[in-house]
Amino acid sequence: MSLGHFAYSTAHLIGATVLMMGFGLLYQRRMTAVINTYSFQAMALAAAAAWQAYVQNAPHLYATAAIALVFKGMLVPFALNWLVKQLGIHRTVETALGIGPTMIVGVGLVALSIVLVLPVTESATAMTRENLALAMSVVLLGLLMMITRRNAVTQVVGFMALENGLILAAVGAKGMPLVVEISIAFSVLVAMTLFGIFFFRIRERFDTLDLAYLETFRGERQ
Amino acid sequence: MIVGSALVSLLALALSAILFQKVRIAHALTYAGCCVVCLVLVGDGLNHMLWGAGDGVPTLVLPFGLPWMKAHFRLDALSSFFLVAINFPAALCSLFGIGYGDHAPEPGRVTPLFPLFLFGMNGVLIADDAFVFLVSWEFMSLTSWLLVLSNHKNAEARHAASVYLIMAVFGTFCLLAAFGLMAGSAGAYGFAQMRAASLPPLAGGLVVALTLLGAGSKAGLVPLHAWLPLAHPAAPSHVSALMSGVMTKVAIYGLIRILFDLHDDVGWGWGAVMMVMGGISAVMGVFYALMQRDLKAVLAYSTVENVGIIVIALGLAAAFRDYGEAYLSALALVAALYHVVNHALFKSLLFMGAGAVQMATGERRLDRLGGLLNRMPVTGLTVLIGSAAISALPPLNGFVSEWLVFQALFKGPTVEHWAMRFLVPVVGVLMALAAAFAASCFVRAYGIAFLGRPRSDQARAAVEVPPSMQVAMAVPAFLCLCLGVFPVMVTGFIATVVEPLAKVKLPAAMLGWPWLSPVSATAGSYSATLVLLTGVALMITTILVVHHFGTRKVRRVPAWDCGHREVIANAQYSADSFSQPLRRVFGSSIFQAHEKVEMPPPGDTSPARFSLSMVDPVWDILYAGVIRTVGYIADRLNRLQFLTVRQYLLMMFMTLVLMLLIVAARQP
Amino acid sequence: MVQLPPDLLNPLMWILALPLSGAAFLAVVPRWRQAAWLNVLISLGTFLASLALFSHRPEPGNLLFIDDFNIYLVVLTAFVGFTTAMFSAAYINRESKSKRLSPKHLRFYHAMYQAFLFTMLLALTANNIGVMWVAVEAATLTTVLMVSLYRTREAIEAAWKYFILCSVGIGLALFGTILVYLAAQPVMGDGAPAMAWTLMIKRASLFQPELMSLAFAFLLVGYGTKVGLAPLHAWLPDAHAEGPTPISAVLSGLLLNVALYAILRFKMLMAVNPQALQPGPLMIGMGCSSIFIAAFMLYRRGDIKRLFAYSSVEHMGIMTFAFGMGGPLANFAGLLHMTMHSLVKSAIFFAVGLITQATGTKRIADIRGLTASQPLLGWCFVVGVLAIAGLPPMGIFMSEFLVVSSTFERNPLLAVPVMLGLLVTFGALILRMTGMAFGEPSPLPGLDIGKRPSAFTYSVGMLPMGAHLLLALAAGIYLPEPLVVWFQSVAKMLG
Amino acid sequence: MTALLWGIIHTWLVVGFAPFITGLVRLVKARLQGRRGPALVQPYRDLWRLLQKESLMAESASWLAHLAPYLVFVAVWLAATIMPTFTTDMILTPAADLIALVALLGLARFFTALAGLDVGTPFGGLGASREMFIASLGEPAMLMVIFTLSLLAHTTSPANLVIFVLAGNVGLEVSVGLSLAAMLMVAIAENGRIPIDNPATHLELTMVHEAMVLEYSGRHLALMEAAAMTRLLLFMSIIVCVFFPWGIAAAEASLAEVALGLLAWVVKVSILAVVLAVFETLIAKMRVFRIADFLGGALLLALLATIFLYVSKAE
Repeated sequence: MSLGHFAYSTAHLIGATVLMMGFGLLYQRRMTAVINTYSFQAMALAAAAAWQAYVQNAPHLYATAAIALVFKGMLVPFALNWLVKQLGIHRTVETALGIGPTMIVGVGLVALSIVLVLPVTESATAMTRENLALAMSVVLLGLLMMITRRNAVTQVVGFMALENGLILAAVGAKGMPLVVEISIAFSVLVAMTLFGIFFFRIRERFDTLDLAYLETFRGERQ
Repeated sequence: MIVGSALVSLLALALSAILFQKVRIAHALTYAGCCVVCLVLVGDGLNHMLWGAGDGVPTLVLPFGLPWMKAHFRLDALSSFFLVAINFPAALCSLFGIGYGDHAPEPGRVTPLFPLFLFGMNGVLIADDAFVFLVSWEFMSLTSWLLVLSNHKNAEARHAASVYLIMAVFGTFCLLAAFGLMAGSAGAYGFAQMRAASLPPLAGGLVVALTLLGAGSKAGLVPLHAWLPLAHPAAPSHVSALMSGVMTKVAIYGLIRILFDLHDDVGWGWGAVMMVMGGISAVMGVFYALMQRDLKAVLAYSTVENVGIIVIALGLAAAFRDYGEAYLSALALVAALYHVVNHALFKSLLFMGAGAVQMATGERRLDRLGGLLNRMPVTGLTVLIGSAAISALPPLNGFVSEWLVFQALFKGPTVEHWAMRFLVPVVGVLMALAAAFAASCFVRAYGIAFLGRPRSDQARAAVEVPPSMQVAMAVPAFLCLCLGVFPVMVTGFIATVVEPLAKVKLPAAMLGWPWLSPVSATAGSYSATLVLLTGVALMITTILVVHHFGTRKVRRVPAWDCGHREVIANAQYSADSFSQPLRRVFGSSIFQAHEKVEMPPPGDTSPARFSLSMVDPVWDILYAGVIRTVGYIADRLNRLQFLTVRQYLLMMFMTLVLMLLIVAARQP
Repeated sequence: MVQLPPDLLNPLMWILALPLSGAAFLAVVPRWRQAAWLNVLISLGTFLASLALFSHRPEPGNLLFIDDFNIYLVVLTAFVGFTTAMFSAAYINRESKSKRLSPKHLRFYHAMYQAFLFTMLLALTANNIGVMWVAVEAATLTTVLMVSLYRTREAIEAAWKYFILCSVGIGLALFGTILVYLAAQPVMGDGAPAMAWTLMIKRASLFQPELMSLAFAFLLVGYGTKVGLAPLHAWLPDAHAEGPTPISAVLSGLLLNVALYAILRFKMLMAVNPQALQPGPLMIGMGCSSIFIAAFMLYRRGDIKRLFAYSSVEHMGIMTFAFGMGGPLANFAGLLHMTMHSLVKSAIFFAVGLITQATGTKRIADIRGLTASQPLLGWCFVVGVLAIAGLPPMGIFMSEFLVVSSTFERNPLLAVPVMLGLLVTFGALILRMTGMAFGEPSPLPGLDIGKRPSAFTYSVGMLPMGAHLLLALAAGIYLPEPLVVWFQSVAKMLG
Repeated sequence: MTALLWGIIHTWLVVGFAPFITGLVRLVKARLQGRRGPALVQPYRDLWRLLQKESLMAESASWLAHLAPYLVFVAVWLAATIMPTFTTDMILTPAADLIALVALLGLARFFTALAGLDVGTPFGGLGASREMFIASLGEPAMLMVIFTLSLLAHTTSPANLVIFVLAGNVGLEVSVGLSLAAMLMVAIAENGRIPIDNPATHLELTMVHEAMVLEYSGRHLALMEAAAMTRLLLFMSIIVCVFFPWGIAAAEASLAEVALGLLAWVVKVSILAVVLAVFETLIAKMRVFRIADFLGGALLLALLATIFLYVSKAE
């Protein structure tokens, strides 16, 4: 039926946008750009959620969409920008792995997730399947970002991108309960992360509170 | 069942000892209790061995241990034999402990564990399934470990204890693996099922190898012996006596139980391996003993030697059985068991003697002793008998068992395989060397410690130990003589034990009155009784003749010593100087024995210093190697402790990707 | 959300309500002394309520349920929670003397303790895999807050590491959960039924095998991080080492079990699905790597709490290995090991807490001769370590015997790495323990801070340890018949 | 009945005849060295004189020092009674075999060494240490010889061994030759003859056996000397009876045969004594640490003997 097809292509389109944003995050070199890309991704996610709410006519997904739009799309980026100012974090992104290689690995991850999801044809609606492939790619890309970016804020962004992937998968899953609770739970996590960064004054590294301290720590240097 | 109740009472004793450890008399009472319980066990064992054959083999099942398996106990001829062989020395050690217990560094750490140790050992003997066996085995190690730790303030003792426990657990794991293989895929851990089961050759070989590793490490076979000379001397002497004289026998029991009862198709090749291991253990053990300066260390190393001799006999038995020589195999087993009894007797006797010396002088170093025979007559006499017995001198018991082993060994070439035929003489040489070394080792130990002039004030001030301890030493000394003079009494009993294992009936004439002629009527015989009687007759004649024709006057004079009288006691031959020739000849190559004499420059009045260094090749190669390896890996892995969160995330990511790849790989 | 069964007689309701309300209540109790004792009382109540489950087992609702498997974990959790609360009362008493914790912190601590118990019990009793996930995540958050209690740089560092690693892990676990839902949804239809475990297990054989395999990969990594399987274990040693000791005890004794429980629930779903990936080999692999890495890590530890944290990693590895082997015997062994490890390891942490308070240090090198300076404590410590090292007659020997023997039944070669790992671990533990428990005693500065503990506090501190060790000893000698039957039925469930 | 008779005669014979052999060796050596030398009966005179003298005992000596000479002498004597000399039909031969014989000699050595250590003088210790050192190589060599013979004759009992050899079952075998050589070397070492030890030395540091009995005098010394003489005779008769058993009377032999056997034994032993004397005059004493090589060689020869036995058995 036409709506089904249309619904599918639209959902696919939005999901693809989210994925593109994920790549964008890996690609950006400047902090502000990273944060903006993230907010775009969040908004795309909101759109996806809303669309799914409409298609599955599951009203509670609108709540998810709202959370994504308001909290992730606006508050968090704002908070991040504020943090960057407050803590005087470098404006450029520190990479542990160069932009190019990171992109290549990312493509590999996307390929992997597609390979993994492809055989899931029988009885699963194609919609779920494509959605799943996209979501898994986003998750893996987020994790990749956490690993390859040194800067605290970029790593938080990576974590949140990962979470976006999760929500994407969740909203895509037809009639899945608890999606709202889950997105709320995650928002709490994110809030705690930001709070922690601010409270513990994590400037450059996610790794440790104080680089020089790392060696002497852990009571193991007898 | 008497045994059960006896064991329970041991537990009760331990508990009371823990509760009342402040009360001084409690210690003595505990030991007395242990002594009684052990004697009861001896009685029960004898009863089962002599008259128990009629009313079948008593078994017992208790609802302990693994729920669906329960705990099985069984008291067959072998068990009851070892019950006797182990609990009798144990009773003596307990008796000794009554007087000696308080002289342990911290009696509170010894007395409660003593009965528990006995409990563990007896548990091994009556176990009838793998779980009970291993639990008791481990319990035995555990308690003896704590006993070794009883003087924990001393760093060597701590080191010894750790090495000991780790080796013990290694052994247990090997045994566990052996049982696991025997139980097979059915998971049949009862001994009965194991007897029934038959294994594929590979698994069978593994079982033998693992058993040798497991029980061998407990018995102290070279190269698994390293812990033994550290741990045995570190414990209080009556415990050392238990560990050396008794616990090693429990290990031998495990060996026999597994290789001759549960899994009784051991290839002659494995028998040969056992013979070689035994031979090497015998020679190396006694050679180490010959080099020791600590009285108890000498005894501990000589335990390695005697275990070696026992294992030689067992190996022979296995090889003979594999070649269908059931009768010779039985003979070798008899020899082994006889030596088990003998060693249990004289080794505990000697350790008790060492304990008495330590109590009287507070010294264990040979070079600080001397002249004790005049000051401690009873100890001196009993230890002399013990030393003569362990040196395999007629008419004492040590000789009988070694004679039997030799007789069995000389029949070795009946195993018609060139390897065996060339092996037997080599093992023969090793064993002969061991016997000869043992003699000089104990001449050295006894001569330096008990004869000559005192080398220290403590030795000069030594006094005889209390009567209870004297009795505890006198009884085994007397038995060493009896078992040497009337071996036929014992061999008969042992035959009844061996026959079910070797599945052959031993003709009574071979091991019977008046003389042992085990192989055949003409192939050599020994009648200790006749020899002794003749000897006595000759002795009487000699005395009569000499005293009739000669004078009986004796005058006490200062030692002549070729004219120049030596007043300094330390000018006597010391332990090191006694062993110097053998050390020069054998030690320099194997043990890198290195003597250094530092002469002071002319005009300097400081004394010349003699220093001696020796290394234990086994330790250097095997143990140090293992320690290095573990340390290396630990250092490499230890970096994981000091990574950054990002790197940890990376590890996580890698794991995830790996998993996903696996999933992807197994997709159509 | 959680609509509880109506009747107030349902013990399940009490089990969850008591700690939840307790958390809220303790958050406002001003005086920490009362708070400590209230904490004990509430935990006791929870424990009694959990005992009531035996007599009256509620019907599985669509959010909560009790079956053979989780009932004994619930009881175990409640019990250890109770004993730990007792110990913590004594421990906190001493800590406050040494002025390390302000009353504000203590109030927070007690509230969090109950909240933590609540989340764990919820995770155990949740019938909905989503709810289970939420509970585990909440458990993470509460423990993070408790680990950072001391506000030292080490504590914050450890908490931070714990927080980040486990959040990511949790995220992956959620993805796995979603995948499971997707696999189930075509069969079970939309909505809650497709997440209700009791319903899923009935028809799990029809689920999409590919999605299930994919899901299990994510779940194993995700929840495995919380179980502390190497190489995902990085957070565990520091979290154990830097938090207050009672928290280390419940972390090792309970939280790890809960995470493993989650994995097992999904393994059961996998097991009934023939086409799906066999979870066994993956778990065996993770188990072996944990055993090995932990075994060698033990040798270079200088911090007593990290030492035993790594030993926890090793033991979780053994359990994972056992459950990976599968089969009634191995599963039995795994369950027994779970129980024994919870009891013994928490007992050891109790001992460690008292030791560190007495000696005033966590450095192994500075602790000597405990059996001489503090006989009772020292000997309990020795017994505990011997038990955890797997010596009889304690229960862990039995479970390890079963693990190894079951491996021999399946595949003797697999037994080699396990036994090797066990031996290496044993060596490390014995060497460290000999150094700490024996030899010339070291001075006990810790006892001079404030006055020595009153006899009452002392016994309250010692009692839980003694109880745990006695239970382990009893289990090692004699397992009561009903317990066995029960374990066996669970083992059958686990397939 | 005859067995008992021969046994008793034999028992006294070995003791009574031993000093004569020693005297013979001394005399021949003296003659070879161009001295007149003592009379053949000199050893008897010495023993008698020593018996008459009172015994001096060091203050530091224990009762062991008193006991040792008797034990040592009796042990050696007992060993000597076990080894059949002129007839195999003796009451005691089944009572013990060659292994027991070696062990009895070991007993004697054990107590000699202890006696050497008892007084607590450096020389005693030196003697004991070296004696045990020599024995620890000599004894295994002797056991290996016995092993070879027992493999050959399937018995370790001397009488049966002699019977077996007399029956001519043993051809001219390499292994027998090798074991004979080994046996000779062991005999030299065990009796403290040149080149191992010099019974006539008076330079303390070169002594082994003499150093141990240094403190003895009077009847104790007499017993020790008698023991040494008996041991020499014992080893000689082992050699002659096992390797050259011709003339030894079998069981229920006639009186004449026994007398012949007796004569044959005396002659053989005397010849061996002369050979020994010649050998000793020809050779020089070796350093203590060379002894290891000497006896190691003996051990090796004995081992080779067994191996050759298999080789010859093989084809």
